[in-house]
Amino acid sequence: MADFLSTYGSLIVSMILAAMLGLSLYLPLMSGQLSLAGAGFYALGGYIAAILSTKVFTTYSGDLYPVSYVLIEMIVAGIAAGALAVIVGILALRLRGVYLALATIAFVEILRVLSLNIDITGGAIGIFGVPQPFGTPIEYLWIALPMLLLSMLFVYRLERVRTGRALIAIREDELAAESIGINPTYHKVLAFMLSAILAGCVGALSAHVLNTWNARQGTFDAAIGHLAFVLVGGSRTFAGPVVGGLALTLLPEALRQLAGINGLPPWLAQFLREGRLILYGLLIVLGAINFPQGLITPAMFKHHRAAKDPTT
Amino acid sequence: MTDAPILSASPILSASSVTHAFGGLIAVDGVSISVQRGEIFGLIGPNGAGKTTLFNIMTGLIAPNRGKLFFEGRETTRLPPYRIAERGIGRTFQNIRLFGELSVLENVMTGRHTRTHSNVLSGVLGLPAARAEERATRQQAMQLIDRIGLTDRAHVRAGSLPYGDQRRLEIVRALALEPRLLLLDEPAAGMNTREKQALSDFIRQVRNQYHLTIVIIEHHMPLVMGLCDRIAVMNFGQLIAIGVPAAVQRNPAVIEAYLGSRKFVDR
Amino acid sequence: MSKQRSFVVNLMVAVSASALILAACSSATTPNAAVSPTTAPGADAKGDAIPIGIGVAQTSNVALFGQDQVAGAKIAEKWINDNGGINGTPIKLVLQDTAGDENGAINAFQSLINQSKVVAIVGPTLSQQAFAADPIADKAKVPVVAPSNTAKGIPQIGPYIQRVSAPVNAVAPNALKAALKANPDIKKVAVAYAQNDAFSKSETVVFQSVVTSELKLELVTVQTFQTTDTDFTTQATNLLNAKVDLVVISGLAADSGNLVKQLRDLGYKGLIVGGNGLNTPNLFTVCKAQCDGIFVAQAYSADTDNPVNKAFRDAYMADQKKTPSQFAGQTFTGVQVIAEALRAVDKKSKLSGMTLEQIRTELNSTLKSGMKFTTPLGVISFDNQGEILQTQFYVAQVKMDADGKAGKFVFLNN
Amino acid sequence: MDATLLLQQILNGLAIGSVFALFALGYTLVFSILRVINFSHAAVFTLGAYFTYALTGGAFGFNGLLANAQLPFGLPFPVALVLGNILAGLTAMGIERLAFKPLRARGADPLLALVSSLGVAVVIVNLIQYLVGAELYTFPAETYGALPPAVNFGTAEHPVQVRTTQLIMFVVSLVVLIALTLFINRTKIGTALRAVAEDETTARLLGIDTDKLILLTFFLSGFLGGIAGTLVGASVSISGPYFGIAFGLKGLAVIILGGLGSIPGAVVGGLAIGLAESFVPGQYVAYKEAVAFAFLFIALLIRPQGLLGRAVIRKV
Repeated sequence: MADFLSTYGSLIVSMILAAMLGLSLYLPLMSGQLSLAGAGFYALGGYIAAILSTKVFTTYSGDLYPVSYVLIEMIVAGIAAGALAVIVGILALRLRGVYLALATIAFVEILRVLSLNIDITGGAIGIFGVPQPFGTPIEYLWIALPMLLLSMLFVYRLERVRTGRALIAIREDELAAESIGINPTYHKVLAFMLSAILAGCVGALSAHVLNTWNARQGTFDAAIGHLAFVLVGGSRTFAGPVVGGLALTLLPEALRQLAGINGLPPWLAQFLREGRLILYGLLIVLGAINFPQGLITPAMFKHHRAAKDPTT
Repeated sequence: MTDAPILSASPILSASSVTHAFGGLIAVDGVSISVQRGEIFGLIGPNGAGKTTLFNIMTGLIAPNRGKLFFEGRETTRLPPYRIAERGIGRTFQNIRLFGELSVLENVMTGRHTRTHSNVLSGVLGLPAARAEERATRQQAMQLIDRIGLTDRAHVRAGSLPYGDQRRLEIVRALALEPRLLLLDEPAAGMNTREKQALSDFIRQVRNQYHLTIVIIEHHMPLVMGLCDRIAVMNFGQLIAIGVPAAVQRNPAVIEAYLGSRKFVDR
Repeated sequence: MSKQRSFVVNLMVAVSASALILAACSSATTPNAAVSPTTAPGADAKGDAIPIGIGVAQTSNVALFGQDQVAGAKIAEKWINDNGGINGTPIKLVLQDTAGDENGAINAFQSLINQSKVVAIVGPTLSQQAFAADPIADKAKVPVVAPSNTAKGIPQIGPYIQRVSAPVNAVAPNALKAALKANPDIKKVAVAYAQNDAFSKSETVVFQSVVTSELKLELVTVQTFQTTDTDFTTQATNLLNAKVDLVVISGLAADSGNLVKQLRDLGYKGLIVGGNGLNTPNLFTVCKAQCDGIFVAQAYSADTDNPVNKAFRDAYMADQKKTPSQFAGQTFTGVQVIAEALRAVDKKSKLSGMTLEQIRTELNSTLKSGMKFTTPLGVISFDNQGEILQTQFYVAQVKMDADGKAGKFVFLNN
Repeated sequence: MDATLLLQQILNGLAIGSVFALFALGYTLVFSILRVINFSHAAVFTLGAYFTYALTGGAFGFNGLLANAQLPFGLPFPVALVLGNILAGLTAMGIERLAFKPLRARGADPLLALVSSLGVAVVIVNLIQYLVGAELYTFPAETYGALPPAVNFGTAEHPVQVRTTQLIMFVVSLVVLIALTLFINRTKIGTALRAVAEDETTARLLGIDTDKLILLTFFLSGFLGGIAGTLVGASVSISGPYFGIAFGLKGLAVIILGGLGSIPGAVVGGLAIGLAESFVPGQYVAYKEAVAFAFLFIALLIRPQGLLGRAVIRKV
């Protein structure tokens, strides 16, 4: 078991981070807004944590970086990302559908080029030597797991209260929502901001998990990856993005491990090693085609909900 | 057979010379209407006469090119739809617009958005005030659902309801925001005679119970004639007649409009 | 699709996913089932091969380098085993693809360290990846020899990190001096670099400071580009308009080659100095005849005169039909120094009697002991921080055949 | 000096802009018919270049499964360009069958096509790498015969140098664009294509075989994308399996800027971004990558439907 955890500690943590990034993209999607800006806020959060931990919070006792500092960084990152999101959101959320998606991609690209050009972000090399609050990667679960559970609980609760219903109403029919008094801009910006806060916090933690941070973290590719988490996992319930994030992060690594199984014919082992991304792509295609609703659909929970609900 | 309308001196809704054009097509052309508090006001006319556009202008979905709108004496001309809803105008749509993935109950609870205030944090954290509000909202919504006999289907996806139930649900969702003015866009479309009668009774009931003013677009003449206190007739974007049902029915311009367009189908 | 079916299908996916995970776990234990974490791999009665990890980018957009690194490593494996292995015990490479990102590097390193139980790792390909993955190896006390991480700060990541890739400030200036020697009239200089590449960014800083501070030349313009760029007309036009006598390019082979090609197409006649990223025959396929005359500072020369390099070069030429690149040479060196340090450790006390931890620690301290290695890079050693102490650097000038089909680096005496 | 620089920048911008336009047209054609963005388009761009390279008799490198492979014949470049990109077009048809049609048949969320086509892109890129490695490939110098490397449009004192490959890029793009416009506006199939783009249901009722038209659209899209890839590959070099990715992103900016689904919009957008990039002043060239997107972001805020897109009327 110890062996397992030391081998897969980083992977498990990155799976959980991915699940949260999926959730972050799911939040605006609750109100029907496909925003890919999350990758930009993720990058921003990472830079904030990397800069704070290497340049500001440099005095602490002991070998390990205090966990409390990490939490402070996450709060700062969340606030900064949330504030930026309000500005970007007010500008961009007038756009709909693909236009919004592309405008947010433009935002991500602009941030990336900016981070390559300004000094504080370290250009292409980025910021390295981000201090470690834990002795082994798996211990990041102390922060990541509660964070995932809390954000899941948050979204679960959100879907069942006034604000969440308003978001879903906007997704289902924006005009009808407006005509019963729901302010769509306010709610879209709110969801966008919540999404940015989560992405910013995840970025802050990721900078520690990765030991380093650079401009390659928040890119178009990353944004599309997050989208795949949601669409493969399912976009109609918060469990979808979580499962999608976990599964799609695990998949290439699981394929890597398959290559290591003893007794495989050499050509197959070689294919699994070097061509595993071919399989990965193929599985994404097949997943999309066979599960147009995503792996997890609300219908899967409805049985339980109907049976348990006393008001029925 | 109609209840006596509770008329007051000042109109609850008034439109003055409202005009709107889509591209070159003038959909609403200088329409001025006043709706009195408490009345059931019919809006009829051939397809494409501009009735729904007028509704959309009244509820802020479309901004008029010219003209002004007043609700309860305050101007609403350029307000966004949600502000107008907050002021107390509820509406339904010609082609039903429910939140299909939400349950019947959730649809009606969402209708109470402007009457509730808990914010995202108090809601998610389940603070006592938010919980109490949520409970009250649920109760009020269930009462409304009771009225249309959907109690046992409260947890069904709204999109999966039969057509007639969806129409009724949409009315109830609009009622949930406690409007003082309710705009119904062809609420009886697709219903059979018996259902239409029941709907007619239901509309009258809610008007009396909640002291509502109702404006209704409807093609089914017996329903309109029986239900409405006053009727306005539109054709090619213009108001061609207004008055009590009997007078409107005899108006030659109205007869001409319906015969001319050959769209006067008694559905 | 009925709800029931979708549920069944979902269930099937869940099951097969867990099967994958299980497979992953089982493979995690099977290969080394007999080896407990505290027993050395060489301790088995049958004298199992000693595993050395190669964690480089075999996929992704840096695979071009990774593939070359794998080629270099494989030649080293064969060469060492043909020469008696580690005093009789063969070595065995374990390859793990890091892909081009940080997470990939971390996962590959974890797998090599914990699962394959390698004694040391050669990798990763990019400096950015090194900043992510090296701390993990360092914490696990597994020696890393970086074959191509030239950014500032790599050996300082920790005591278990060393590199055979000389940092840029050691290599870069030589080429500028060679260019100045070729044309002493150079006054105006322009610099162009790949902005999104960590190495190029470090290198250009060195180039620029040498140009202005050391050589006292006028730096007229600094142009940037991306390694993914293909169209360089803007930069080329800007460079031409600056009317410079020398253009200094820091980038990777593809983009730099394209820049050179477009610059020459548009009529640039001055000299060109290329950074270390241009030090690969891959450059020739891009700018062909127009590569001719580029000065490139090199940490590796295929002409280095020692038997190790000769063996390496011959094997590489037989395999790939071209002269070896610096990437292959440095990766060969990485594997070679690990093997030779292991031999030294084994001579002091038998590897088979040591735990894996002891081997790793001993290996690391032997590497850092100042021990000298005769490698394709010349005679090298490491300082106590893990930085390479390389005695020979080279400046080569590209010499292309008239038809532009083949070319070579001609080494200049400096 | 200033006038020549201006002319120089305009020519540079037009050359690369015309390729952007060509590439973006492929995106926009598919979008106009299916209302989805085909993420595998950039991979087809790459594939077209590889196909053409192979058909000209180019040899592959030492890595990958097909190490040292080379066709026993070498076609002249113009022939290879057409044939290679017919192959690219056929591949795009295959992609439609594999990744788009099954989703349509199930009435799935159009967004899902983003994911399935993304999966296809991952497969293609990695397949290329697995088969022929990550090496760079360059078309032989004699591709364009004995033409000089550059043409001077200015005077001897004030040269305005344009690379021959840029001119060829521009001319070929122009020819293909004109041919496509004629095809769409003057032929029966073109009319049907526009009808489907306008309103698929009505077109189906009118007896148009939309399924066949969708296939044709994918073919055209792949053909155009492949030509764009080949032209860039011939002008510079095929820089490995990820060759098209940067173009993929920029192509998205182009079609959004021009207006989704608008053919003239793709051309205008392509030229606009090409010109905008070439006018980035020397000291700010570091920000060149962001120009297209800053441009896009601002343009969207001012005109949310793109330059030549039709305003989306909210249906009430």
